[in-house]
Amino acid sequence: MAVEPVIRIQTAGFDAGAEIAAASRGRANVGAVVSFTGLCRAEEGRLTALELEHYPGMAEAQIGRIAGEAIARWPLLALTVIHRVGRIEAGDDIVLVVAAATHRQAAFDAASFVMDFLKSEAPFWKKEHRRDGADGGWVEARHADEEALLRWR
Amino acid sequence: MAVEPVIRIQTAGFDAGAEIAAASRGRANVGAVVSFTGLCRAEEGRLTALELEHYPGMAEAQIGRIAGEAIARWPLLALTVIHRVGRIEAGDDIVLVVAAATHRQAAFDAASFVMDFLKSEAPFWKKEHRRDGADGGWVEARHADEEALLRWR
Amino acid sequence: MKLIYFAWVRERIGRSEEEVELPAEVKTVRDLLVWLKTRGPEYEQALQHPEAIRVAINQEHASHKESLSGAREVGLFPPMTGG
Amino acid sequence: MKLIYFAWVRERIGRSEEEVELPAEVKTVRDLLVWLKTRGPEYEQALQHPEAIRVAINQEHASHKESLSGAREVGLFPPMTGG
Repeated sequence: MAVEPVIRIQTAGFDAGAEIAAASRGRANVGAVVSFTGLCRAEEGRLTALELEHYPGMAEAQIGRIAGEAIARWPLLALTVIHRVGRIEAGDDIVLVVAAATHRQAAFDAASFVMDFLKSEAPFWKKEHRRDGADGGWVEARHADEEALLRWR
Repeated sequence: MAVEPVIRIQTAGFDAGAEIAAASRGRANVGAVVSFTGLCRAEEGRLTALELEHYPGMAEAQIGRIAGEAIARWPLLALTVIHRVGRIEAGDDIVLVVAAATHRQAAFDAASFVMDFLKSEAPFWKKEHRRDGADGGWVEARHADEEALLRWR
Repeated sequence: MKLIYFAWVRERIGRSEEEVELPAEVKTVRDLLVWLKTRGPEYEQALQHPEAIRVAINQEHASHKESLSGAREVGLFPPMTGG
Repeated sequence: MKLIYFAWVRERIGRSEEEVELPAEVKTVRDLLVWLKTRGPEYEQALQHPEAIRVAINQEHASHKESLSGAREVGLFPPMTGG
């Protein structure tokens, strides 16, 4: 039976421990759960927060496509993606990916794959709130994030 | 300032969510936290539990060497390794690795590296408790685990 | 057709979405970007570097060469920075 | 010198540790494994495939070629299965 990914876009925070536990609960063959938590960095104290904008509808659909691709490539037993939107303070969580499998390599690879594609192909944008009150502008895409996709081709 | 790894060997369970939160708390430059949770699989219902034996003293020292190597190779901001010993029921957690960094690749690579070396170079052994009551014997080392080390040479 | 804008594309154009009637000669995403630039200085400014604009047709990523036939909703936005 | 055994090495030898006085000709890990096998059928059975035995000197991994000089504690065990 194909794994059904759990996908949520929400303003509220999330509980990584609860999501990790949920990924193995009732699945006796899960031997490995990898989680990735992405946080809002303070950037050496320059930032107070990020404003996360998304394309409603497309964001869910696009994460669904990325998750489906991961499920097709690796023998996963569970896959969860939670992405927050709205204002997120420095130090707070932005994104969570949890991948569960029988063996560890599939779980590591799938979580890493999903993050790489979330970064560059899911319709989210970050605007900076600077500590000095100046208009921080929009975070620019990192060239390294585009490059990261190449290793999965 | 070099990161001091957190290393614990214990019979008690652990709280992955609390350890993930602790890895970023008070560290404003953490943007990525990767966790690996290893669980006792039921092996298609064949197993009820595993008995985890370790070499006291050497186990802590060896995990310390592996953690130190990871800290030397990647720009980590926190690294936690918790390994349980004693009887562990099917479905329960055995091991937790948490790695925090500014960017995700270092956190993913370090967590994967630590797990690969824990599997084959940390003095722990697993004995099976079978559901049918027969002596399950000792889990044999997987050739795939030995192979996994080669990619880090 | 519905156009929907995000991030600095939205800010520069000054609105988040609008309904437009496309002239018959606008057949591809590239044609759309060229045509939109003629609609005023705010569009001119938002789309001055069209190669930096990412496009979704009916909520799926599309290249600038893609045809607009069947497009009910077209999203225009800068490179994404999720995760 | 203290010898300490784990997992099926411990079970087959029937004890978890012991103090031994090494004969002068036992200089390396390999010598130790050969000498131990002469100490009785339980050692013979535990060490019948010496290449499967992993060794730690003073709690650090050591190859079978390594010298025992300076060894206070030698651990003998099967391939590890942690994590």
